[in-house]
Amino acid sequence: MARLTAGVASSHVPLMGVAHDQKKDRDDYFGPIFAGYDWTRQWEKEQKPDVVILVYNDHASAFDMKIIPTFAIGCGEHYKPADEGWGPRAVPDVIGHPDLAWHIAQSLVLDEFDMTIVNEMDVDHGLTVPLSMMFGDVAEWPVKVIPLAVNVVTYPPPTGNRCWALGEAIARAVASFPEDLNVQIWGTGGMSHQLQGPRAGLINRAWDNMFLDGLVGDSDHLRHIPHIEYLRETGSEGIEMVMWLIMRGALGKTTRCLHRHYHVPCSNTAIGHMVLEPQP
Amino acid sequence: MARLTAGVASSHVPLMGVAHDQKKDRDDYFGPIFAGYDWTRQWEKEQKPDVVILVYNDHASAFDMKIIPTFAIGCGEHYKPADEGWGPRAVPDVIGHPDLAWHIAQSLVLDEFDMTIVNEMDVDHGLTVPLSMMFGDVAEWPVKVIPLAVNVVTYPPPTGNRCWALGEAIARAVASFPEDLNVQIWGTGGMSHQLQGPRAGLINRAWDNMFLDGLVGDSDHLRHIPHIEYLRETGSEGIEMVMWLIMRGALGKTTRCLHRHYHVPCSNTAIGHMVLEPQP
Amino acid sequence: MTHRASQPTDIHAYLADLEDIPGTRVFTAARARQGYHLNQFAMSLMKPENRARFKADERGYLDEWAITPEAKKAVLARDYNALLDLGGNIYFFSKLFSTDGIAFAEAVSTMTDMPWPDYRQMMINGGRSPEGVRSIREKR
Amino acid sequence: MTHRASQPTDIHAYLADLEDIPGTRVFTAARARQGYHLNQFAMSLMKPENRARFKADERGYLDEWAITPEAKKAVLARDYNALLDLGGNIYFFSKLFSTDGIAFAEAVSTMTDMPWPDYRQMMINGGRSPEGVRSIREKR
Ligand SMILES: [Fe+3]
Ligand SMILES: [Fe+3]
Repeated sequence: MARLTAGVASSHVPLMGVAHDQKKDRDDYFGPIFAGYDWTRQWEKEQKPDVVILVYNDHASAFDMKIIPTFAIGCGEHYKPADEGWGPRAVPDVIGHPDLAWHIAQSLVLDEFDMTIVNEMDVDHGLTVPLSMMFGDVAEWPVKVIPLAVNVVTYPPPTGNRCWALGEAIARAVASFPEDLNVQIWGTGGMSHQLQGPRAGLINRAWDNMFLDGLVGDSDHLRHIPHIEYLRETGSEGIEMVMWLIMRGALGKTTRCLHRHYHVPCSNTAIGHMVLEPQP
Repeated sequence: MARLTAGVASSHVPLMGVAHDQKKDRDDYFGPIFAGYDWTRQWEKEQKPDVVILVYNDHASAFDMKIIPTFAIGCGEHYKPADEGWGPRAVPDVIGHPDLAWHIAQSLVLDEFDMTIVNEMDVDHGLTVPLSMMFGDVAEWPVKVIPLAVNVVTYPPPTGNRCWALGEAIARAVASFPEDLNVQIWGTGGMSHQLQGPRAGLINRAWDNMFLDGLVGDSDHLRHIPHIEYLRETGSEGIEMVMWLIMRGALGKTTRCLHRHYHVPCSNTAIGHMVLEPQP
Repeated sequence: MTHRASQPTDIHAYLADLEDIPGTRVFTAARARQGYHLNQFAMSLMKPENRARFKADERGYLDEWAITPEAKKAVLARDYNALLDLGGNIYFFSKLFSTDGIAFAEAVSTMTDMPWPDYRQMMINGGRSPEGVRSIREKR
Repeated sequence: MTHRASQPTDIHAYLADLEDIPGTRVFTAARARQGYHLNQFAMSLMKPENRARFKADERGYLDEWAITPEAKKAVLARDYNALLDLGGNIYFFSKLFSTDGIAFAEAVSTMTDMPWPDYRQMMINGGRSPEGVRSIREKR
């Protein structure tokens, strides 16, 4: 049976991708950001996951105003990096895992989640930056990826509770897949940041760390945080953190923290990164 | 406040649209089919609904294999009839009600339904045939329409229970819209039919009438019928009847039947049509 | 607060049941994947210019699509049962019925063991009974 | 069996709260509708050929879109606060930052009362504090 072995949380700031692609990742500005991922790169080499369920949001790249899915699961064979205005990132194409993706999609619909199935799309920095952070400069990504795109652009995004519940349902679906696969789930985006208006540049170190604390152990209080609290406390784009709750929900009742990293700033954003293990 | 005043169920066989458009609707074959809608056409003239929430399925017209939303709500200004292979039907464009549609869409997401919002799409016979059946030959549709497209093509479709619950949530959303509007909800598709394979042509008069009976009164047993029962008893395309449960769920605990019509056949299909009123 | 569905959600049992219906290919993920490009070809016939090109040179038009020789043969022969076996879906292929200018029910009848006039008469007589074609394993 | 959400779902109260944050325009349905074509214009810059055409003749390119004269003026002036007021969304307009070859943070700084070097230094110093900019009505 497929096994959900770990959860990874990470910011996905486009500038981290730029720093990586331009090999500035060890300079004075980016060094402290990337150093926090060294542990994880080594750990991923040892873990050798077969598949990553990569929860991210599309930043007006694959989906425009014409169609806005709340939860879209990628069931395709492969995905190209999107051209977000400066040409696509020169990173490998993302290879899907349609067998597992379709299994999860079918299971989630039976479990009364109203999924949108996507077979063809480009993937933007929200998905490719975490891959670079976790695997570095590689000729091919060492995992298959199931993109799970969440609407956090047009309001309302899904509630924290709904995200957590989706994670729980994903865990049930993975556990019923007959092939023996090592599966990780990643939640990306955040932490505090605001990219718009006179309030831009907002960072809330205390709140972010409260959120990181809340991901560890057996409490599920984070699922009840209303959207307005993310907006007030962590800036208009801090809402991306609801996507971390899908990852957390998938890990079951109790988690253990293997690695934690927090740094301010990268561009406009507080970087947060955490590696979690489900505890039986 | 907006008021959900009635529910209408109807088959949406393309051939009914053809008969209507070619003015064959009173010949020997189609006469008995269309006669069952005369009562409703008169009733709609008296009711003068402002908006219809029209639950239907897209038959591989607006959505192809690239993207398959489970529940898609149309929030656009207008929709054109789709070209399904013989040119678009010569019926009026469908005019949306973006204010109410966005209100419902936002409310449903808060209510933890994972909606896909669609702003631009063509609408196929699943949506335009019921309009012709209820309003006849008109220069403009006398109502605004909110299309609600349900995936019943690629398996699994949403469960009957999920459809019913969506209807309940739609009713709550309509009731919280501040403008005074007379709103109807229509559930379309069905009844028994199979359009494929050696078993094509299956009709189940007894089961269809059991289903019609079940829509009336205060029982909610229909929501628990599993997909496999629709498939075995009513043919592979009978699954469209889950869409009627969205309409039924929206009408609340108890319904009263105002009109009922059943006829076999139209093309490959058993025609069912019912008008329901919520009972306080 | 944990969300649970209203019915058992064992997808394996669910999918096994779908294969238990005589003379029926339910459009599951497996079929959707197998028939992906075949169905996209059929859907392309929603554009009048594509219908014209297809009619002018069916074989040439089919060669533009990533579909197997077997599937192309089945399209050219309008062998709809073969197309279902190759992952074709009837709503996609209704665009081909329409391109051919054939009635939906007549196209459907070609998948049964009845000529069109007999099929049409069966429908007028009340359609095919579900008796005996509900389940392969339960023989009912 | 009736499904109910985990939190109150009064959309009116929910939307009112979203307007209570100082210096922030949350991308609600109202803004998404107002800025529809403006955002679609910005998104069109994902194609290199569109970027080239826009750069060659900004005004002419803008005239191809169903957007107001006011919105066109705001685009030409790169007045991002004005664009937010007209329903623009920052993820859509990031395609314009990129077309201009300007860093995301620098473009963002133009919406604040700080010049870019000061904004950059504020971020290095730990960013803007949420103190006093959480709520208009609660003054906290
Ligand atoms: Fe992001
Ligand atoms: Fe239909």
